[in-house]
Amino acid sequence: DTKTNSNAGGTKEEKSELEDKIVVYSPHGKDILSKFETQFEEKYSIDVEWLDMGSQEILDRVRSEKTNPQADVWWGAPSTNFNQAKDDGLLAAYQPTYSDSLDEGFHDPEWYWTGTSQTPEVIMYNSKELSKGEVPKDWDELLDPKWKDEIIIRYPLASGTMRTIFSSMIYRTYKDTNDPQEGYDWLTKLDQNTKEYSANPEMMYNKVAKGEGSLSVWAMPDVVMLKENKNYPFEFVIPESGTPVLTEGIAIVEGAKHPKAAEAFYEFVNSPEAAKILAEEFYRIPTRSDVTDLPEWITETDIKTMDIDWDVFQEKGDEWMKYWDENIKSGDKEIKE
Amino acid sequence: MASIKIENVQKAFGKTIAIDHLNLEIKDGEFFTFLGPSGCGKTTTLRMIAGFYYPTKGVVRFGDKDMTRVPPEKRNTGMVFQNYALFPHMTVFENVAFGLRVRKVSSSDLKGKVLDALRKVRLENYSDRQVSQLSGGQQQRVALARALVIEPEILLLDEPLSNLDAKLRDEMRAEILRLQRDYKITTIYVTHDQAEALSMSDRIAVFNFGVCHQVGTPAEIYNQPANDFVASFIGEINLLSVQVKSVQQENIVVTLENGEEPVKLIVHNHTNEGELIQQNEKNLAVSIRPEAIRILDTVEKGTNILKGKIESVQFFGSVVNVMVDVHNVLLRVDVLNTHEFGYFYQGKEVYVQLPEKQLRLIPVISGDAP
Amino acid sequence: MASIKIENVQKAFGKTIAIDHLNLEIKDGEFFTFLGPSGCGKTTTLRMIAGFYYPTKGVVRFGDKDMTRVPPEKRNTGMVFQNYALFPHMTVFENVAFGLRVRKVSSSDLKGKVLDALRKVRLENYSDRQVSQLSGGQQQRVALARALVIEPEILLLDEPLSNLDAKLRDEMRAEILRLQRDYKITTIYVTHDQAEALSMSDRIAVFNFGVCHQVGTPAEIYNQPANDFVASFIGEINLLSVQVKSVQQENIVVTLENGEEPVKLIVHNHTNEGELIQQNEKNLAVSIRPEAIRILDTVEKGTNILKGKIESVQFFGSVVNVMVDVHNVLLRVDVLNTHEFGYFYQGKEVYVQLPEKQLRLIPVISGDAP
Amino acid sequence: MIKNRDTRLTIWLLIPVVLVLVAYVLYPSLRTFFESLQKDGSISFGNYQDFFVQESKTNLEALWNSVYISILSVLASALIGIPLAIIFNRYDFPGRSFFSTAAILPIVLPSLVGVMAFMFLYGESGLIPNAIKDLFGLDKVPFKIGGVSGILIVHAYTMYVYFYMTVSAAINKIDPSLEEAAYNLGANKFKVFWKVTFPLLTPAIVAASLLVFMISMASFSAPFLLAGGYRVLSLQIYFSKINGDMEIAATQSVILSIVSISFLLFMRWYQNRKDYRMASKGIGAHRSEVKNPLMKWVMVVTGIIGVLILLLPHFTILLLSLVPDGTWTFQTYPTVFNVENYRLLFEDPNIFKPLRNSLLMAVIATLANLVFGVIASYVLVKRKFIGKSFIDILVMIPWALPATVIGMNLIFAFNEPSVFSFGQILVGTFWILPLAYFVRHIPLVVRSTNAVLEQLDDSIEEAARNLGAKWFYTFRKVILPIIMPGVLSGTLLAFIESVGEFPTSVLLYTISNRPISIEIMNQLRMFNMGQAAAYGMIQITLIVIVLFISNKFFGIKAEKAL
Ligand SMILES: Nc1ncnc2c1ncn2[C@@H]1O[C@H](COP(=O)(O)OP(=O)(O)OP(=O)(O)O)[C@@H](O)[C@H]1O
Ligand SMILES: Nc1ncnc2c1ncn2[C@@H]1O[C@H](COP(=O)(O)OP(=O)(O)OP(=O)(O)O)[C@@H](O)[C@H]1O
Ligand SMILES: [Mg+2]
Ligand SMILES: [Mg+2]
Repeated sequence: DTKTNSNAGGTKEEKSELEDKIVVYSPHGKDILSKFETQFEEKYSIDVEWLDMGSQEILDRVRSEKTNPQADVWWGAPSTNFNQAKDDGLLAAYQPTYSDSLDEGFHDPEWYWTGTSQTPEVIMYNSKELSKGEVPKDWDELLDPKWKDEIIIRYPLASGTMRTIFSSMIYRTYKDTNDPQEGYDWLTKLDQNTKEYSANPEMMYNKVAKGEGSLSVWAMPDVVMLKENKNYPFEFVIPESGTPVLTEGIAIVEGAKHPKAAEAFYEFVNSPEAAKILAEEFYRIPTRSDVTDLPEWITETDIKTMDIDWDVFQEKGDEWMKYWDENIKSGDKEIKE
Repeated sequence: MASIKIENVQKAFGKTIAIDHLNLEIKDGEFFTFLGPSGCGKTTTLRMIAGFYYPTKGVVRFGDKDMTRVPPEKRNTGMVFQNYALFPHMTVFENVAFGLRVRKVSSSDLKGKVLDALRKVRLENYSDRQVSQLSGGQQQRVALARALVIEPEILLLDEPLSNLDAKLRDEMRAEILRLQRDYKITTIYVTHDQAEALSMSDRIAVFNFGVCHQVGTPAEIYNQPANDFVASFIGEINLLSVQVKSVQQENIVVTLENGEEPVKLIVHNHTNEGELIQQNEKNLAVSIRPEAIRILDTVEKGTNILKGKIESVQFFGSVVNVMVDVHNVLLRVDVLNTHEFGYFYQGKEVYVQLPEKQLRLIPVISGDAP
Repeated sequence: MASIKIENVQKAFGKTIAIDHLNLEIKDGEFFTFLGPSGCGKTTTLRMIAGFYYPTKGVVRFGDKDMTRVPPEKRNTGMVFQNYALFPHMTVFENVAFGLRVRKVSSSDLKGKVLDALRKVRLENYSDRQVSQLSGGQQQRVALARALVIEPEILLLDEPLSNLDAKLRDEMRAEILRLQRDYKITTIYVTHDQAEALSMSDRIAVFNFGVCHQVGTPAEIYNQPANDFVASFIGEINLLSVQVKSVQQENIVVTLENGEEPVKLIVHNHTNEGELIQQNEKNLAVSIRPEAIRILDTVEKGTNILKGKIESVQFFGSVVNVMVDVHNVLLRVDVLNTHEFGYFYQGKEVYVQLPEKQLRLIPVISGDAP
Repeated sequence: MIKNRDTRLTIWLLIPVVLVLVAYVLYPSLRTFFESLQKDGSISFGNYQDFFVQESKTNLEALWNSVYISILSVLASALIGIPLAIIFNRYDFPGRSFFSTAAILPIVLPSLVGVMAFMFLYGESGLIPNAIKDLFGLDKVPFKIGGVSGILIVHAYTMYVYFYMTVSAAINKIDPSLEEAAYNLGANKFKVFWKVTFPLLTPAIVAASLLVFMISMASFSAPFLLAGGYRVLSLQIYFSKINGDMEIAATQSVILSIVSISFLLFMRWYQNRKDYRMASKGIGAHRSEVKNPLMKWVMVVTGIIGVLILLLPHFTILLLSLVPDGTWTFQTYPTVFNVENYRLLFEDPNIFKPLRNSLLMAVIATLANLVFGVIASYVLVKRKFIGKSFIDILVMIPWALPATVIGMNLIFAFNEPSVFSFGQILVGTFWILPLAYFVRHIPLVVRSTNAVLEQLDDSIEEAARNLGAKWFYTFRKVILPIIMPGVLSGTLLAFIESVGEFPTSVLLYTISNRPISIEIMNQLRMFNMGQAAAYGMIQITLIVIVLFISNKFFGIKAEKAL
């Protein structure tokens, strides 16, 4: 059913040049990966091997394997991660056939990566504990003392999502003042309302679901997925003032052992059909402008994108997070509980 | 100090009966020895006195007090274990002080007492040593000091010398005796070494298979053994199966059962021989110690002189052991090493005399009678 | 079978010299014993013969072959270790078969030989047992069988009986002797028990501090000790410091140094006494064995009869040990237990006779001279 | 000549031992150390300076937290392990042998799932607190674990086993006459315990403390999942590495290693200060029969309750594995039970691959451990050579190094070709994980082998040689068979730990060797709690089967390994 895709290079002649195996590193998890593995293998009879782990871990791993790359494709990570990898010379440039259908912000200027989906960050809440009317409508409302000990946050240092949210909060004022202090103050107040920093997302979900806390901030597709697929009592609010929208992308690893097959996979997973499957089954909002018939939750939702210079994020992000970690996060948080 | 009374005591472990109907009285200040082969119940009895085992039946008294179920820490006995059981993590001083500390003796008194005890066992210069740095003999003396310093009423010693070599044993034996006499303490000594038992004890109890066979002074035990087990366990002995022919006022006439033509022996009628015969004891033997037999070069006048031939000669230092074949019975004869070397030799024809006073008629209780 | 020659051997561990200038010759088929106190170098010498140590200097020969540096597995000696060193994971049979398997003996031969060896040590019914299921004495016999089955030229036994109790020891001693005579194998036996050494050996070497003091037959060692160390290590002895007054053909006259007016003693002039005096040995003593002294009730005619008083009496079973104070010198006298009980008692006045032939003049080498 | 021959043999045996230790223990550690000296392209101690003078003191805080948690873990584990060991080895009561075996069950609990099980059991929304709350109609849950208390409880639960095992062994070796002597001198039960029994257990307690301290210093899963933002050094290393700050990670590793090694040396010194060797011959312990029936029932009940508590996490995992995903989200108690998770797992054609990988790698690593352990231990115990204590310390180092550091070391050493990897790059290949498992378990196997070899009388070997056997024959036919049971119990423990190994796996696994623990972690990451638990159950079953078979058919007891 994907035969209509003429760009993917699925013709017989090309196929003969492809390597017989491809290695994918991806944080997308078993469900997505197995699905695309089967489909891709059906189409090309190329053996797909994948390793799923956190995006930050992928960066680390690709870095340690620099002298002896194991992966061909890196699928899924915020663009900031890709930019870092690009700077470290870990990626190979590739301009896909669908390059025309990508907006400016959805690809690297030199085509070291391209975006596959966009991830808006949202305020998420437990719909059993809170009604739609009560919940904060914007970031600043989270600081209201009435939410004290109601907020559970995923420990941000190891999480791309949380880093993005926290960095955006600083960036909102930083872009005018060139001073992160105001943002730090904001985060300090958030810290005062925060009940706990969870070591990993599952823990955070579990705690919010069971009502240990009722609010969190997280990525929209995940919230939808939990609600729809896993029966979690979750709902979300898109902050009125605007929210950072992460671009998740794909890239080919520099020195990949199976470059041709990698390109085939690269094309394959961002074909309109694939994008549609991802949107419908896995709640990912496509980057391509030429995907039609998207589900309602995408078309109905009005997202106000925060205007962000991702280069500043990349440049300052580590420093800000380090500052937060060392100076803002109250040390007794975990002991207190 | 105290006397100990063991009344009708039985001790069973599951189905094995380790001690059966034991009655003993140990007098105040006495040096009393339990003697017997391995597994005969010596340790069990000692541990009942110390309180580590409770008798299955019967009563243990110290003086008149019933102690049967008093826990060990309340008995005020001092025990020296076979392996000394010194506390390896303490110094010599601390080991000896342990019992005093438990008794909350004030620290000034304590020091004096401990050093005094160490002086008594001649270890005053070793008080700061770790016990592992002591030789076996020194360790044993620490164990003794530790037991004595609490001034126990009763001192219990479980084969304290069995790990030592011969020289050290001799020394320690003297040491223990000296200390016991000094402290005048009621002492029970467990051993399976008969020489040790004979040389040290006031009285001895001889055990076998949980039964006490004889209680008496060393000389009584040695010279008037109650039966063939006691006789052969205590030193070497010649046991001759005999049949009683006639009983007279002074003497008893018996014949040797040796398959040949019967040989007549005259046995002095000690007090208990008559009783034995009256009790119609079937299994009787005549016993004589190897050192009591005289070897003669020529036939002399006298009773019980028999002709024989030397089978083998073994040299043991002070004693020479001569085996003499007399009418197909092998007699062991011990003579002092006062003759010239080569005086006795294999094949030499000699006469042996079995003095009638040294011959004793005793009951045979063991299955493999001689 | 082979003779063993140890020529000028020295063995040092770091700075301690365990064996110094040792010369020994052990004859073919001989039962030779190393005797000496703990730490004197017996084991070290034995291990040099077995090949576990190499001499620092000197040569070890079997027959005429220099074996000094031949590895243990090529020496064809059979060793019985003090702790038996049986292989715990093998049955009795496999233990004994081990040496034969190493030698690649065909399995039919092997079975015969092993069973034969087990029969010799009377364990034919135990061949399938695990060694842990055997008693100490049985284990020792397995160790013996294991050493004998390879038909070694030399059998080495390192205190094989020191772990056993007295009764078992006696049995095992007889067993070892019997087997040694059967196999007619050159045997070296290490012990610190003098009674064992005297009763078993053809010849004995007495060691102290890495030096061999005397080599000789048991009787020679006992009756003609080379010096006071040998004399007092082998059995009990009375050593009296004396000064030589005059030397005659037959006799030597000495005086006892006891602080009082000098007491004259007459000593028979054995062969080596004269030499000693000629060599101008300063430290001399007169030795006499306790059993050689006679106790008399009244003064008799004869030489060396002295008046004394009984200090103490100790009963050892066959022997009674009487300590007699003679002119302030304490003499130990052993008499056989043939008198009635109570014949000797503390404080009794007696006469002692020191037979002149039994008195020996010997050099004193130890620091603490008597 | 024979002297030379023996020396030569020693050298031949020593060469492989030294090579392995240098290549896979010393060299990687030095590489890490070298890495830590690099700052801004030049070599200096700058990173260490940063570590200590850093304004915010986060590193110092992490260091302090690690030490603090480790010390508390030692105390908590000791408080559970020592009394249990004493009860089960000193008193005879019905069911004693069952309880004493059950007491080692925590070692079969996979670390990751184990921690999750604890959360589900004792967390704020956990089963136990809520059950109590509902039972007594409370407003709030009466207690909950999390953060430091959570880490501590998990540590105490998983690590008391080390105290239990070492103290059990030691208590059985105490000569009962020592205690009797104390009673005889008038001491009561309390005095006897504190003045005699307890001091004599010192070596065992020291050894266990050492082990627990080092394991908690290195502990990864518990703080990773439980601690939120609580900083411990082993996590800092992981985060530094994830952040790409390799030099910082190396510096932190070196400092963590230094703390652990200092503790090791301190404990060794402490233990050697006094003499605890008992002079006596081996008289077996006799358990006092509990005479007082009340006492007996108290013991039995304590035993049963204890074992139930010990087994609760296992049951929780079983429970979780039976609850389909998405049916236990906001509900206090699960309501739906079926085997859906297992069905999902077994539908995946690749399900057995991680299992196979884990088993295969554990077998490879453990075999290597066995061979290396026996040779190294033989050389260390039975041969004399110069530099023995150095080798001894090298052998112990993998214990002093946290698993994360071992992973780091291996990465630094083998992500470029080196002579020790035969010119290959090992990182990213199958072999790196078996190598890591091997390195981690060197001390375990060598130590347990040392214990048996030390008991093996030299004269056994001499007897064999005296009977004409050459060294190799002797080794094969006599020494090896005798020590094998002891060696195998250590090896079995190493095998079990390898099967569930997580901290080094997470740093080093690749596609070709992904082990069970990583699979479980990935299931967790995709919030498939149920399938993760099902996987956990499979792992537990696997380990229990291995334990059972080795015990039943070969008589090897893992609990005797220490
Ligand atoms: N705790 C116990 N449980 C079962 N049986 C025991 C126990 N203690 C001793 N026995 C048995 O009781 C009998 C007597 O043992 P005991 O220890 O008193 O012997 P012993 O005379 O001291 O021997 P030894 O000279 O070998 O020390 C033996 O048969 C022994 O096996
Ligand atoms: N391997 C060794 N290293 C250092 N010194 C040793 C060694 N073996 C023995 N010695 C020393 O050599 C001396 C002789 O020891 P050896 O073992 O030969 O004594 P022994 O006569 O067999 O004593 P024992 O009767 O106690 O067995 C002792 O002082 C001992 O300490
Ligand atoms: Mg006993
Ligand atoms: Mg020796």
